[in-house]
Order: sequence, then C-alpha cells, then structure tokens
Amino acid sequence: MQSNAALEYDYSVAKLFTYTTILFGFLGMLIGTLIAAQLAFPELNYLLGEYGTFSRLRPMHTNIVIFGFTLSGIWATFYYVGQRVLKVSMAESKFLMFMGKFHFWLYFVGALLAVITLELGMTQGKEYAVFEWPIDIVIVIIWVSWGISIFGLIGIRREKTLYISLWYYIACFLGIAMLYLFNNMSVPTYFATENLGSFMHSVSMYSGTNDALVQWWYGHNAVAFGFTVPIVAMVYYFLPKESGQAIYSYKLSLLSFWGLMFVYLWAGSHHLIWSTVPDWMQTMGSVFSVVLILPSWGSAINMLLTMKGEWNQLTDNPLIKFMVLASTFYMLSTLEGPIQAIKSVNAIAHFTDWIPGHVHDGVLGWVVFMIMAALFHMAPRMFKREIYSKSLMEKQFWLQTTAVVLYFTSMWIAGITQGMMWRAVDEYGNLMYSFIDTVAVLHPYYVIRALAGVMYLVGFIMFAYNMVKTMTASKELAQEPQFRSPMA
Amino acid sequence: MNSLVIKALAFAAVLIIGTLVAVKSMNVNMDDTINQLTLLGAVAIAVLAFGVSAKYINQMKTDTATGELVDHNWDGIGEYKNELPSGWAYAFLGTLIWTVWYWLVGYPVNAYSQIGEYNQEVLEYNKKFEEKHKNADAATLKAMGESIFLVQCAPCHGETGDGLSGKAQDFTKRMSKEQVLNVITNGSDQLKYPMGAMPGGMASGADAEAIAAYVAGGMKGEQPAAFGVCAGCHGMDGKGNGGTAPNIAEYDETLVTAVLTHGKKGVIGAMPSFKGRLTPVQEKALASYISTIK
Amino acid sequence: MFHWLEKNPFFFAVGVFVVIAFAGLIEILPNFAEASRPVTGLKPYSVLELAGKEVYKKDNCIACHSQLIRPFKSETDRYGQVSLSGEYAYDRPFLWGSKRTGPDLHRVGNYRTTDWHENHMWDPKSVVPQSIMPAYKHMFTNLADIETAYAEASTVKAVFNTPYGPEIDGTKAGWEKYKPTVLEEAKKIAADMKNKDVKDAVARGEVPEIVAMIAYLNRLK
Amino acid sequence: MELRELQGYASFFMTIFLVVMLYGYIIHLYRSEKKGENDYERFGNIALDDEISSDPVVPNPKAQKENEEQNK
Repeated sequence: MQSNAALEYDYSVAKLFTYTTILFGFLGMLIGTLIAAQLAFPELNYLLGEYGTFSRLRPMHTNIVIFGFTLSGIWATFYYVGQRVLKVSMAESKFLMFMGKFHFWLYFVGALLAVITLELGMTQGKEYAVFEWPIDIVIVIIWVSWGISIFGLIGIRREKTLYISLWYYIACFLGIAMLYLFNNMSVPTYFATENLGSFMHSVSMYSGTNDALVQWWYGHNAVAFGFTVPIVAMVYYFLPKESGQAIYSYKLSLLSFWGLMFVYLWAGSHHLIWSTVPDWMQTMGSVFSVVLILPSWGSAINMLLTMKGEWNQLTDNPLIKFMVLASTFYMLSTLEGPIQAIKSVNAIAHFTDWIPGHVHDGVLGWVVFMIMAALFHMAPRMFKREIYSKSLMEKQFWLQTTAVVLYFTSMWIAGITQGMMWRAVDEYGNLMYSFIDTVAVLHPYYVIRALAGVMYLVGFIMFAYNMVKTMTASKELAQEPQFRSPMA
Repeated sequence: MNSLVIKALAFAAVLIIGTLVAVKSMNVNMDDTINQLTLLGAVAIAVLAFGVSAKYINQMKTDTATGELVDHNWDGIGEYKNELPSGWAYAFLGTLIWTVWYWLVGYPVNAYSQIGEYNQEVLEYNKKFEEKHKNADAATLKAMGESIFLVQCAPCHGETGDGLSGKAQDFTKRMSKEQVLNVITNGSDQLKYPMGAMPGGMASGADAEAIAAYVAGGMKGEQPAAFGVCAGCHGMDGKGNGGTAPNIAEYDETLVTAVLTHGKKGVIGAMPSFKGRLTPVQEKALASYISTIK
Repeated sequence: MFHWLEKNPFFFAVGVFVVIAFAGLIEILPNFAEASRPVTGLKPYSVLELAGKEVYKKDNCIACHSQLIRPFKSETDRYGQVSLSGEYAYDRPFLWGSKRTGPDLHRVGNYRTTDWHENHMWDPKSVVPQSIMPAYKHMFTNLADIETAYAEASTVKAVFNTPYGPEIDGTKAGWEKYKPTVLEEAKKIAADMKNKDVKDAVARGEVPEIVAMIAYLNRLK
Repeated sequence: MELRELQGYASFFMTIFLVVMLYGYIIHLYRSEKKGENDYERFGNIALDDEISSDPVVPNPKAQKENEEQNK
C-alpha cells in the first residue's frame, strides 16, 4: 500500500463502464425510436427482413436499455462513488483492480453474446428474462464479480459508516441476484435427453400461473432493484455533491430505504391483476403498490428539499436541472404506477399503451436523466477536463424534457382511450368496436410518440457528443473541482 | 398559490381535458364505474404529481434557508435541523389506512372473488338483455346485427361482408358457382338439417354445370331441368322447404344459426363453430342483418 | 436493535435480504401445488404444437399479443370464456404477455382457421386492411425445429411428469421412430393450406415454421 | 382452514408486524437524535467531503490500524 499523500482514486473501471453506457444508450434508444416508428408506419418493419420486425427488435430495445445502458451506468457510478464514500482507492488493492476489470470485460463479452442470440431469436420467452441458460450463467458470474468488488471495497474502507448510496447499491446487488436466479430456473433439454435438438434450449421449472407469479415477482422487482434503487443511490450522492448542499434529511433517506425494502417485493403481483392468480394476491399487489408511493416520494421530496433556497443553482447549472427534473419524474411515475395498480383502474390500464407510457416516464425522465447527470458530473473528475459545452447541455435538457412530456401525454391519452374502447358497448349492449378499430384510432398518438423518440434520441446524441468532446478536446483542469462541475 | 404551482396545475388540467376530449369522441359510456374511477385516478396522478413537485421546486425559489442550524459545522458547510416533512408523514399514514379499507372492505381478502363478481355481472346482464329484446322489431334486430357483425364477423368476412376477395364466404350473394359444384360433387352433412345428409354426385357433367350456373346466378331466369333433383329437398324456389333443408336461394335465420352452431367447411376454407359465443337474440339479429347484405 | 444493524454491513445485507425475500416466500411458494393442477381433459401440447410454440416465442408474439382473457363481459364477448388457471398447467413458460397491441389469442383456435392464419401471416393487410402487424413471410421458408420440440416434450415428461405416452422417451432411437407421427400431423395442417412451397416442403418431409405455428394457434382453445 | 386462507392471514399479520417495525425505526431515529445518542445528519457529509485525504466521519478502526502500521 502506498502512503495516503500520493494516493488518488482510480477511475479506470468507471471510465470503461462510462464508454459502454454511452454506446448502449445510443443503440437502445435508436432501436427504441425505430420500433416506435414501426407502430405508426408498419412498412418500417421490413428494413432488415426477418431480423428487423417489431417483434424481433422489441426485446433488443428493452434488453439493451436495461442490461446495456442502465447496468453500465450503475456500474460506472458505483466504481466512482464506491471509492469516494468509503474513502478508499481501487489502486490500493491489486485484487480489486483485477476484479473490476474482469467484471467489465466479461460483461462486454456477455453483452455481445446476448445481442447475437437475441437477434437469432433464441429466447426463453419471458419478458426482461429472455436469455437462454448459457448466457444466464455468464450473467451470474458477472454479477458475482460485482459483488466481490462491492464487499471487497467495503472490507478495506476507511469510512466506517456506509453512506446511504451504498445501502442502495447493496440492495440492488442482493435484490437482482435473488430475483434473477429464481426466475431463470430452467432445465436444458439437450442434457435432459440423449443430446437431442438445440444446445441452447431449456424449459422453465415453473408452469402457467406459477410461472407468471415468479416472472412478475422478478419483472416488477427487476425494475425496483435495477431502475429505482441504484438510481436513488446515484441521486443521493451526485445531487449533494454537485450542489454542495448536504441531503435535506439523512434520517428520511434511511426511512425511505427500509420502506422501499419492506414494500417493494410485494407489489409484483399488480402485474397480474384480473388474471388467474388468487384474488388475495392481486389485492396484496394493489395494496402494497399504494403503500409504496410514500417511501418513493420520501426520496424524491428529500432531494427536492435539499435544493431548498438554491434557486440560483437551479437556473444556473444545467446539471442540477437534470437531477431536479429526474426527481420530479420519479415522483410522477411512482404515483402513476400505484394508481394503475388499483383494481378498477387496472381494468382499463392493463394491456394498453398507458403502461409503456408509465414505464417511459420512469426510464426517460428518471433513469436516463439521472445517469446522464451522473456521467456529466464524473467526467471532469475522471478525465481532468472541464465539460465541453454548457449551452449544448442546456439545449439537450429542454429538447429531451419536451420529448418525455410528449411521450407520456400521448401514451396516456392513447392508453385510456383504447382501454375504454375495448369495454365500450352500444345501445344494445354489444361490443361497440372491433379490435382493429381500437388500433386504427391510435395512429396519431403513435406518430407523436415516434416523434418524441426522435427528439429524445437527438438529445442523447448531443449528450454523447458533449461527453466525447469533454474526454478529448476540452480545457484541462489543474485541480479536481470540489462541488460544481466546471463547464465551458 | 404561487405561479409555478398554478402552471403545473394548468398543465394537469390540459392533460385531463385532452384525455376527456379523446375519450368522448369515441362515444364511450361514462356511466361505467370503471371508466369513472380510471379518470379519477388519472386526475389524481396529474394533480398530485405536478402540483406537489411544483410546490417543492417553488420552495427552492422562495424558501431561503430557514430552519435551525445544528451545532457543529463541517468544513464550512452548515447543516439545518430538518424535520420529517409532515405532509409526507401524514400521507403515509393515510395510505396505510386506505390499505386496510381496501383489504377488509373494498376487496375483502377472505370474501371477494373476481370470478364470482364476473358471473354475477353476466347473469344480470343477460337476463336484462333477453327480456328487453325478446320481441325486438326488425329494424332493431338489423341494427343490432350490424354491430355484432362488425365486431365478430368482419375480421374474416370483411366489413362490407364481401369475404375479402374469396378468403371467406361472400355475403353479397348466396353461393358461387364453384361452391355449388363442390357441394354437388362431394355432398354435405355439416349443418344437421332435419332432412339429413346430402349425398355426393346427385348430378354431374353438364347437368351439374347448369345447376351451378343457375344457383350462383341467384336463381333467376329459366330453371334448368336438372334442378328437379335439388328441388326434392330444397324446394322449387330453393328456399329449403320451410327449414327442413338449407336455403340455397338466400340467407335466412335457420341457415345462419345452423352455420354458427356447427361451423362449416367448404371449398373456400373452414369456418369454426361460434356455438355459445352469441345469445339466441344475437344470432337472430345477425341473421337478419346478413340477409340484407347486398 | 437498530443500532446494531446499522453498524455492521454483513448483518445489514442479511437484514435487507430477509426483508426482500420474505415477500417472495409468502406470496409465491404456497400457491405452487394448487395452481399447477391441470383442468380435466387438458392434453399436453403435441410435438408439432410445441415446435409452433417455439416459433411463437422466437418471433416474440407476446410483445403484442396476450393470452389471458380477463373476467369482464367485454373481454369474454370478444375473446370467449374466461381464462382459468388450470388451462395453463403445461405452459412452460407462460405466455400471457403484458401488452395488447394486437388482440388476445388465448382462444384464437375457436374462431380462426388454418387458411385465415395462412393469409394473415403472409400479409396481414389482406385480411385486416388496417392492420399494423408485420408480415411473417420468413415463416413459410424457415424450418421449425421439431427435434428440439421432441426433446422438450421428453424433458417435461421426465422431469415434471407431464403425461406424454411411452413413445416420447428422449432417446435418439425414440425420436427417429416418432418423427413420422409429427410429419403426419404437419400434413393435416398443410392440406388446408394453399401455399405451394409449404405443401411441397411438407411432402418432402420438412416442417416449415408456419405449419408448426398454425398447429399451435389452432390448439389455443 | 384452507391453505389459501392461511396464506392470507399469515401475510396480513406479517405486514402489520413490518409496519410496526418500520414505525419503530422512525421513532428510534428521531428519539436517538433527540437524546443525543447519534446524529444521523452528519452522515450526509460522507458524500460532500469525499476526498481520499479527508478525515472519515466515523473512522474504520481496522483501516486505521493498517495506516498506523504503515506510518511507523
């Protein structure tokens, strides 16, 4: 070990994950925009033959955004924040340095394999858990190496107290580990027979209603522990750090944490309301979803109150804007979700575009905004250069904010309209609309949504450009900035 | 109220009005409690999410650093003694109370059954429907039939009932020449009329051709002599002898009901049975509509 | 008690784990035995149908189609009888879906036919003019993987006691002997189809994806 | 009693237990601060003052020992 004076935080792993965050973010959003456009203009399905249909690209979009962009972002920030709040450098341990790099490269290879198998249509057929068993095994190893990094760093820490962000990172690690393992339990058919058929193929350990329960216990909570918990970890570090304001209330953050942990796992069955799972379980799903509003709002309110009296920073620093807007979209989606989980509302909302609308409030408004803000904050510190362009960042902010608003308003109206049309009866009590009527009416909303997608994608390209320029061409910094990130 | 909150609420109002306009333009029935509750939920989301976040953002502007400073000081950064936001705490308690209500009264966990509720709904509805339309007049039946047709039949037979260029039965005419020939050659025992099965090969060659041309032509003009063999069962006018054999001249209620019940497989393809999917009144309505398609 | 938890990262992690795992235990496990009971008369999928189910998964039909009829009159009028838990007993994985960009398919076999599906997969707009579904012409040329389907049937029979007959035994010899049965089933579907290439392929002893797919869709009742 | 019913009751009471625990924790947090046992808010500074050379808010005795050994 070196002596403290010469010691610096080592960001090499954080940098690697930063690159993949940008790469996968671009890819995921590009495909997302394409499939949004396909719903409005079906001719776009035939650009790549068999491989370019909506159905083949949709899992590519979800998986690249979830397992490519978001996970990379989580890890980029973890390898940055983890060192800093524990006051220990990766450079202090050769082993941890190796694990970090191993983690990254295995992840990168795994991601390539995943993309290839998805394009070939190899799938378990479960949403957000599509990968076949060999890739699942790779994912487990990737996950374990992250665990070793987390607990390895904690093991050599100087700061005894674990900062709240780390609580959330640990919860993300444990939650996803448990959920992923149980949901992906399957039997490879190749080995259960005399090596018949495809090597990749497997059958789920669970069937029918049971499988649905496990799947949405996973599906809902993969969102919880992948899209909520680690992003809260980020906001709890980056907002105070960028603004120089301590969290409004540390205690509230602790309460919100345990509230979230207590409640989140129960809410999974709200994806199965009005299905064949037992009635009491559906009721539980509704009930806990509603209880979940307040722990989630606790974090969001805590963030907004942190900026209390800091209007100057909000108007002056686009990075703060990103984070404040992310917090408000977090409030919106954590209220919208529970209300959609109430049985009577769910009767309309389920199966309609209101649900993708809700998801994208959370993902576009909260997850992506927060990850971009985090990377912007990290860039001057990792690359020792100031952020390339403030005005570009401002423009990006307004463009993407408009895009999110267009997205969720169009899908909101589309979903409610379609849901009500499905139920509509004429004066004789017969169904008023055939299914295709309810599809045709959505066309204008799909066009608006595709447009919102293009706007958001352009905003992300502006972000990527700004980041690349920051890494390569921006003014060098002599000293690491303490709070506010310097930008030109 | 401050301007930011007002703006946020105005945005919520625009969203809700937009939703209402979109929904209303589709003639959706607003008496449905599910629809009402959904809109109520939408209003709650918009008003609370936008209103509350605007309130807090506004606080950044107006609420400059109030509160008590805590004793110690950390590298020049003061800290405020910040209490739990009381609105948040009360709302949390509120949701818990709502939870207990939902659990014990709204959808009582030991008594509520969604299938039970559904059965009840259908039972009550059907009773009312059958009673109301038991003696419906022809115009009502036709209008009802049209709406059923558009939802249940149009996906295969097309919205105009023309069978989508030969992909399904064309309701603008009774049978095509090809169909008639097919039945004459192969016979038919699908519709379970009292007269029983029709054997194949009752006519052939030029006779069969002549019959087919005559039937497909809507039984107009001079009747070919060979039609006599058909008339034995289907009647000289082809109308099926009062329901003992299929009507080959036009669509009638017996025929439509028979096809809906048993399905039919012919030279175009197969139609599955719709038995149990429609009530007797609905079948009658459908028949009355189909017989008017031109 | 709380102090102690906060101070120790190990017990903290255990605490988090217990709290999050508990919900899963209570909610999921006890229901298992009950929900996997099939309704009376339910037959497991035939090998051809299983191969079709694979095509359904491969081309990701669940992105747009559900297989779950909810207990509302508006749904049962449109799609048929309410879905029951026991009907899904042999569905591994379940394919309920989460979004209806297209209609529900749980009972599509009751009201659509082989020739309708053939037209629809080749060109959806030819039967539903306003359709936004892409055409799946590649299903007419790609071959279905019936051997893997046989392996799947053998696996669920051996591991989960799904009631298949003795001819499904997971051996290579068993498969060679069983293959003609699958082809026979495929021939019946192809007989109702019009596409010449498909008919020729089936006559040659091959099973194009569309044939397996239609077998699966017809089975959904 | 049916299995399903049993599940209902088990989850109902477990939830009440969890709620009591959560509220107990809230009370614990605020009371221990009032009594001066622990100031939770100071942990917020872990994020603000996170240079590697800064003093930890609560030093980890194990790491300190190592540091001392090096500085010997």
